[in-house]
Amino acid sequence: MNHWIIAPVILPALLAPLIAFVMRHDIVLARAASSVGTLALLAISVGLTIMAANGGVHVYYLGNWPAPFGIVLVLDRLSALMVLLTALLAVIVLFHAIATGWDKRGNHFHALFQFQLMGICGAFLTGDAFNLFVFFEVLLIASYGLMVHAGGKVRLQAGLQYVVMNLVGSTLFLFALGTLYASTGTLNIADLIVKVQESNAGDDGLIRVAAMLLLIVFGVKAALVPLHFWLPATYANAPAPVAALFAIMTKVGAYAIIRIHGMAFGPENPATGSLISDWLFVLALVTTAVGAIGVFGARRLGSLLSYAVIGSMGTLLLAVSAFDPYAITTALYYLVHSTFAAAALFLLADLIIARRGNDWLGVQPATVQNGLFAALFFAGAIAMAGMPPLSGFLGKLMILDALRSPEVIGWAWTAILLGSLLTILGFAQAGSGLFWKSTASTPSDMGKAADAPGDQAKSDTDRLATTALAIAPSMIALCVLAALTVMAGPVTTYLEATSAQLHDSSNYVDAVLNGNSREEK
Amino acid sequence: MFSENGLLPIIAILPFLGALVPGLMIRAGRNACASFTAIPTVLALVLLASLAPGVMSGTVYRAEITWLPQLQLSASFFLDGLGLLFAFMILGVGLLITLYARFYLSSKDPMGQFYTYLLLFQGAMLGIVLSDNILLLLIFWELTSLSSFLLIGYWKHLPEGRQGARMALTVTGAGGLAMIGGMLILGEIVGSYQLTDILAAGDQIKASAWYAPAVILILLGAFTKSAQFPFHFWLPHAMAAPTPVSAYLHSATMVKAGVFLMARMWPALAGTELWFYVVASVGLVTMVLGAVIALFKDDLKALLAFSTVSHLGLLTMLLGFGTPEAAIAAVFHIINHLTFKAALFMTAGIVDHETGTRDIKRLGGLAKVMPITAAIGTVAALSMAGFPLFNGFLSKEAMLHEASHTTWWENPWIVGALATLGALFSVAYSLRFIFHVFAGPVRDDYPAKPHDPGFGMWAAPAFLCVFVIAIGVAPFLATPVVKMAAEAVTGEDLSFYLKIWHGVNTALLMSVAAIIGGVILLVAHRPLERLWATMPRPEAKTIFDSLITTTQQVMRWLTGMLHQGAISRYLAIFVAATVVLGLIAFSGGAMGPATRDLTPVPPVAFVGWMLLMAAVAMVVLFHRMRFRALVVIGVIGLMISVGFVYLSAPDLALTQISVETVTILLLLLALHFLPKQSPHESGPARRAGDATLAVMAGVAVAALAYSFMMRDFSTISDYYLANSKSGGGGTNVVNVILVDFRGYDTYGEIIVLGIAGLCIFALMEALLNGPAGRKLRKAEFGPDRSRDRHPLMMVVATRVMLPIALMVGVYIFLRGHNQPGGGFVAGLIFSIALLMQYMASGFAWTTRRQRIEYHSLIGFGVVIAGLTGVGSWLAGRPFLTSNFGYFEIPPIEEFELATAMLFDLGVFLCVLGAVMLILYSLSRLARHAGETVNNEPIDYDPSRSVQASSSTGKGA
Amino acid sequence: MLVEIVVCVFLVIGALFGLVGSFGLLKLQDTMQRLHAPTKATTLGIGGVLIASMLYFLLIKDSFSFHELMITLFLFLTAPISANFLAQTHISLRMKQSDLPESGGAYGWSLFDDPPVMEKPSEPAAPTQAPH
Amino acid sequence: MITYALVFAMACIGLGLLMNLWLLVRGPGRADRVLALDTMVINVVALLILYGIRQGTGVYFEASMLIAMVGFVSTVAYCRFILRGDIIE
Amino acid sequence: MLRKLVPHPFLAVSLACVWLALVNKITLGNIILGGFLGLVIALITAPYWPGKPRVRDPFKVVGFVFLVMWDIVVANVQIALIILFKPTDKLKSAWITVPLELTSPEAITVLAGTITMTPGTVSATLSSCGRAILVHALHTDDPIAVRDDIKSRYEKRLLEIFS
Amino acid sequence: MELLVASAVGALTAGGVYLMLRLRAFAVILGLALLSYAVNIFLFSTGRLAVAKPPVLDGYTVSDFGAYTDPLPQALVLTAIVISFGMTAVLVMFALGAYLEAGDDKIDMDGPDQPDRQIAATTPQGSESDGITFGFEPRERDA
Ligand code: NA
Ligand code: NA
Repeated sequence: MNHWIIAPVILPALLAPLIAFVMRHDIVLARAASSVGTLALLAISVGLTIMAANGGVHVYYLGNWPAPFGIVLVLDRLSALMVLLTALLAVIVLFHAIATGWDKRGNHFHALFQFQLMGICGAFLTGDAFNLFVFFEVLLIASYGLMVHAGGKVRLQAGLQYVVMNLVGSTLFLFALGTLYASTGTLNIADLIVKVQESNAGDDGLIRVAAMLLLIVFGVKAALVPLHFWLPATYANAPAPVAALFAIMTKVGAYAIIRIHGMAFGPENPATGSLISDWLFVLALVTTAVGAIGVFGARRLGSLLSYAVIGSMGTLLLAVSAFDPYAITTALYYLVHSTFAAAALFLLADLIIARRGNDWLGVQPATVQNGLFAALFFAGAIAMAGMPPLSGFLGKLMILDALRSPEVIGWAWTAILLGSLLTILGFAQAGSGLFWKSTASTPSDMGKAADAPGDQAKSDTDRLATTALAIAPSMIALCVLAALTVMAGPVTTYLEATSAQLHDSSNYVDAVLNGNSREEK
Repeated sequence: MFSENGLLPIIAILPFLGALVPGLMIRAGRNACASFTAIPTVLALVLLASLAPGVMSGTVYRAEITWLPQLQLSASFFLDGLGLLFAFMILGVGLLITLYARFYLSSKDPMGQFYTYLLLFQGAMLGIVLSDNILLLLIFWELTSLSSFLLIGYWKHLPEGRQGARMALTVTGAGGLAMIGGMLILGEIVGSYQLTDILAAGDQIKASAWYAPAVILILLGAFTKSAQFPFHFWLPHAMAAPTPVSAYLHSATMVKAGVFLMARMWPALAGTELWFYVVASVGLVTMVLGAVIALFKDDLKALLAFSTVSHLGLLTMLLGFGTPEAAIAAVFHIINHLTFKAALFMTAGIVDHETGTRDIKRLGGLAKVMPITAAIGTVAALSMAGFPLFNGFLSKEAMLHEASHTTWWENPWIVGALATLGALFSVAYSLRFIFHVFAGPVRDDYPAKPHDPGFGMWAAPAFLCVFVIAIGVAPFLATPVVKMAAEAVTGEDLSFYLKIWHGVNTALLMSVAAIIGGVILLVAHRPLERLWATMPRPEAKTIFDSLITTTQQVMRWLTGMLHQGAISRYLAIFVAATVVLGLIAFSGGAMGPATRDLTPVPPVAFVGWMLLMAAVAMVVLFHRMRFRALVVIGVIGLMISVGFVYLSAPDLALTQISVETVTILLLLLALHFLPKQSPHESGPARRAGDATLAVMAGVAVAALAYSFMMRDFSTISDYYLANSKSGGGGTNVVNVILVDFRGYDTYGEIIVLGIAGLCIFALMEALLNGPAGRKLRKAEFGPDRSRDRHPLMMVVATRVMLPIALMVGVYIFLRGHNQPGGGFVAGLIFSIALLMQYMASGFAWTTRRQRIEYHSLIGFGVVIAGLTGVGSWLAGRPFLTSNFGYFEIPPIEEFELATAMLFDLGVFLCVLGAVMLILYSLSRLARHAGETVNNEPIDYDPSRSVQASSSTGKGA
Repeated sequence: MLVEIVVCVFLVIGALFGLVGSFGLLKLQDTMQRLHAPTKATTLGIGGVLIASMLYFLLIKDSFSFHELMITLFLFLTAPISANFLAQTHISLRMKQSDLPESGGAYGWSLFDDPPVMEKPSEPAAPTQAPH
Repeated sequence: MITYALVFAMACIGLGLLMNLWLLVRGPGRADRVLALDTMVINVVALLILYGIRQGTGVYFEASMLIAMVGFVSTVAYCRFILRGDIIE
Repeated sequence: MLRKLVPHPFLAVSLACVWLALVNKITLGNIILGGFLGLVIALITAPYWPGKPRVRDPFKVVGFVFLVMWDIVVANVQIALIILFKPTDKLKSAWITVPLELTSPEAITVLAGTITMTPGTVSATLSSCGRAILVHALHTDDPIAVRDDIKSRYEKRLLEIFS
Repeated sequence: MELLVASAVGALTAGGVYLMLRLRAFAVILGLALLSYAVNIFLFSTGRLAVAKPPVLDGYTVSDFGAYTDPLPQALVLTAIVISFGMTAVLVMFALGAYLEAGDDKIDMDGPDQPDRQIAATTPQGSESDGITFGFEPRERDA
């Protein structure tokens, strides 16, 4: 058995307490440890992705108990991808937090950050439904702490709402798991797939309820309307690096739907039929609309980005709702894209807000480095709104391409295309309010810089140099998007194989339940 | 051959690569910047020129780079006649604009940005005309919208610039999105996104049921881009851009993209009734409307803008006719329009630049002071008017000819008549441009002192005028180019000659009528203007603005209403959605009959149930009396624990009751700061609504629970019973599951607790350092409190209780694997024991006796549990594999040592640390609020005071 | 048989005293009076039941069981403290110092009067050291 | 016979619990409510011991012991809250 | 040294007994384990019990315990009768101040506990200097007699037990 | 018994939901506490009810699975209890923090787009009203 599979969980889990308890008075040490740990996580996840790429389903039997009795970790292409995504995002976010000093504004940032990573990786890797709940809780509670990092009235109020909403979600998760266990007698996802297929028709009602409740639970995380209400206030008030990190949190919900509903409760399942698919489609449609409407109506940068995230989740879930391999492929591509797009924008927004002093979207005087930030924001907005040439456009195009069945095409295309329009307009308005006041007073402006006296230009250059570290993480996120665009073909090929692997659940079931990688006890 | 094909992507990418140049070169000065900006354009032109002979001879160059095969999106380019023509136009005019802009832009304008945007835009346009993949074309299409947004909004300080940019983006962006839909449908019909395939599949497309939606959607894209009625209104507002931008966008590029697309798609889409009636009609209306409005515009650029609208209408109409002759006319007019319109815009720019105004009413007589400019302007304007010997005349004649031969709705003359009307107005505004700007006496009230600009500025329009005249005089020069492009449009071999004189025919008569009418209109301009001013007409910008504003307000209202911040409403929606969706799910599936009998209910159990239900009712009814609610919560916890005992779950009972107690302590600590009562805030209607929802949720959950409790099921649990002792080394199966079978869950769970401790500690620190801390320091206490802080009896009882309680904790810990108990409960018992000590002797006194930090306890706990798991790696086993054995110390009986126990120790430490850290944090808040620090365990110790008073003399 | 009777007697005694204790809570009118009732439940009520349990396991189940003593220990240790606290609570909520008899010394009852200042602290009043 | 005695005893304690509930509902004071809860805890402990006798097992002993212990702690906490506001000072 | 290691020897022994009660069996192994745990826990908890009560005569403790137990039984019956049969309006409750001679906190606590555990009286609070105890009697015609009874029956014995 | 358990779960859920929908953080905390009781019993009941069959093995080998109740849901409930304890603790602290910063314990706030919701760039600011009084309830009067 390959112990590296559990490394993404164990590494942060051991590192976090050390940071919290040994290095809590030494920010430099904590930063170093956290950075090294996160980079190591990235390296490990690259390794795992390579390992998963051969198409095998790798199973890790915790406690050496056979499935479905013990808990298993399952490394397949999807979970490897998600872990890789998390690690990469984490590196970006962490360096932003360090460069901007966010991590110093409260206690225990790095410890909570590592715990957050542990929770997320754990949720992606687990092959057990109840263990998924546990890791949801780990990632949630760490996110609570990160959400109110540095404190403040509004942030606390928003944090409180975030906690309450998620506690209700967690409670519902338990109701759902209970119903599932009561009808199938198992918790292992692979075993669930089998049991649900074999289930006696008399339990259909229970299984359907369980599937629906799970959809709602994951819908809360994935900001599916009408369960999305927590998101705008949370994202708009969370510390920027945290909001950026949260870009992966909504994806946890989407992942769970893909994993559990896609594999166990898809349309081909007699008990649930098209129940989940239909409702997910309807709700995702509304989500797309709500997000776009919110973007267009936003008055604050924070809420603009929040609604953009909601809209992107709607689009993503529209693709998921089809539950066919190509649609899932497109959903995964869009998932990767929207994670980095959201992260880039939240990080940029942080830098912009820090220069402007507020995040109000009215026309205001320009600030230092206006042009640079305008350009970066423009790139991020293009990505987020799904405009060419960045990955957002390709993602949307693929999703449109995937949603062609006659029942959905009209609604889905209208929602996505109109949604894009509103999003573009919202961003255009925001951008022009934020950056287009006047260039005359901006010393770092390129045109002026050329004519300006040398000292002036030099001092501006210095200022630019001092913030280069702070800008780098957002730039990296944008570069990831660019890479995702250029490499769209190979990436999609990988994702195609991923969704094919998901679609043929027999491999998964076989690997988990009959796997021979378990050692004899 | 390969190398020539391979040039295509290079040509397409050159402007984008070039876009990096200006930003770098601007530091070397404005001339260097402009020169280096021109380099990629020149290079692209040269490469293009090297391919031109091949294209002229009928070769179609192709290049394909795989990009996203799953979507059939590839970076594939092809170059045919139409593409070549447009590519030349784009690059050529681009070069001229680069030159012109160098002298036009002032030193305050950030030139680097300008050229970057310009090259981006140029690249996007070039991409459109070179794409062989309609998805790729879409990408470039949307890129033109984006980059034109930047160009139009280039003068950021002008509100009109910002608004104009947004309007252009809105309209063209929306059209672009519609076009995405159309293109995807087209791809679906043909089964390929390759343009060449699509162009070859015209019959298949036109026969498809999806033809109409595809055409409509694609045309929406083309019409918005080419400013066709009713989407024409954005174009004049885009004039807020610097004139080089207008000259570029509105002569050769942006607006021509729509025309290009219609021409490109001509073989695939044109020739049907639908196409004819939509495209030709829209074009016709646009042509006339644009011409009429243009006549009454006083702003030079506005006049030109509406004339552009009109000419685009003309082109659209021609393409709508669907005949090869019309296509030829269209292609020819595309070239001609480019030459005179670009020249005219630049002229207008020069006038503006030199006189400081573009208002025709303030101009006139410039021919004398700016002869070169006037000459250029006049030539171009005459061409626009369609006067013979200028190129505009030729294509206009062709247009009139086609119009006069077109029957619309069984009416043979209406198209011709309207086309003539359009031409007539066209003559009128063109002449107005000449006469009201250049002719007449020199005025003395120009805002600036006008004179001809330097060569750099007039060179470009003059160069274009050469073409205006050359083609006008010798149209055969243009024949090969027009033929090449028109054949590419129609996909047929065409043979024709472009010539000046076709004899006296209908078209000529129409033309003459137009010129005469135009002159009359110009003469009667004053009264007509007054008439125009009194005419009610919808102002497109107002409508658009109010549309956008209203939409935005509605969306703001909608968003605000949905997201008003009231989590109580969010949760109500959440619950309602859950109940409804749950019911829908449940009702759609069968539910088998009960397979189990009801378990009998002894009376005592019933009593317990009554207590529980009564307590729930009380909490709900009295929740505003917070303390009372907490007491009643205690009853609920107690009853649930007893229920667990009765229902064979002793471990649950232990855990429930200890967690319950700690939770209540926590709530009491918090309630100390909070208001002790909640006000009445929700009205009866709301309470009734909430109660209804609550009851629905309750009934749903109860029904769900009841329905599965009455049915048997098979579970994996027998395995745990069978293997608990042999495989896990313990007889308490629940504990073995927790620390072994599902130890990983427990590992996650203690981490949750540890994080909770961290979160709370971090938050407490943040609070103390913020305004809350200052508020706390100013806190006041009520006067009524008991004076007895550390009651003597309590202190003494605790001294006895503490060791016993710790002993109980150890006992519970050690037996957990085999009997109810375990690390978690033991941790809680330790915590409760310590808490008792805190309650009795106070925080400060007790903390001073604390030897281990709570932080470290959590850390140790998590690390020990983790390392125990990792330890199994040493044996080559997976994480958390337990190992156990029975360890016999002779006098002490069988004493089990399982690694699971070490894991449980981690659990124990973590729980203890977390609980204590949480309570510590809360009581630190209280101490911050001015609690005096106690140094004594008892407020007053009678025995010590006796000793003290008796030993005073001894000076102890 | 005799054994069973003994066990039963203890059970019945315990149960009756437990019931009387709870009944007293309802019957008695004043909170201070009510406070007297549960002492019956804790002493003879629980005591009877615990003795019954020990006897039952010892005599009928043949297993010597005395861990019931732990519960007795806890209850005897804690019940007076609880009662004391409840009495203080009641006094502080419902009574004034003047409603109570004099304490007979220089200082009044601890609820209302601050304690005398300790003449000699047992250890120096160092500033509290937070453990963190 | 023991069975009957146990049933009788349980009935008595059950009745006692209902009486405690009544006091809890009626109050009138906070002290009365805490008193009701405290007595309830004692009755529950008695009930659990009776249940242990009835099942002939000691497996429920820890539960009763713990309930007795934490019942005390919460009573004290409730009282201290009323008396001092801050239960740990 | 030894006193530092074994600060409360009596407590350690008691804790060992507690351990035996908890495990519910008396074996050599458990006695050793219990003794060990008793020592450790006594050591750990020593800081929380700074002063040490000195018990002069352990045998008197036993006598006292039996006295109290007997009083509990008798008083329980009396009070049960009062509760069951006496109309509440005929109850004569009284507050009684009992001046204390005991000074050791442990002794005072034992006295107060005894007062409470013997039904009919509840100790309510101490004076803030610890020199008097406030007792509530459920039903008495003669509060002075109750006070004297407490002093002579319990406090006197406790004074003998605790030095 | 099943009816009692189901109705208890239902009542706890209903009570919990009702309290959760109130406007004050404290009521919401109580409501979530009730909900967590409800879900714990619900989860527990998925193993079906059994009286006097605790999952503590009598001997070393198990021959009759029917002699024991289902241990798995119990373990799950234990995990759930612990987790919800941690969550409750955090919730309480958040509620307290929000109360101390905002001056009231209302749980609703303005929508994220309201003008006064602009977040400050660097240091978060809370309203700095007067210090609070930890109001003790007035003395009880006799009913
Ligand atoms: Na346990
Ligand atoms: Na657990």
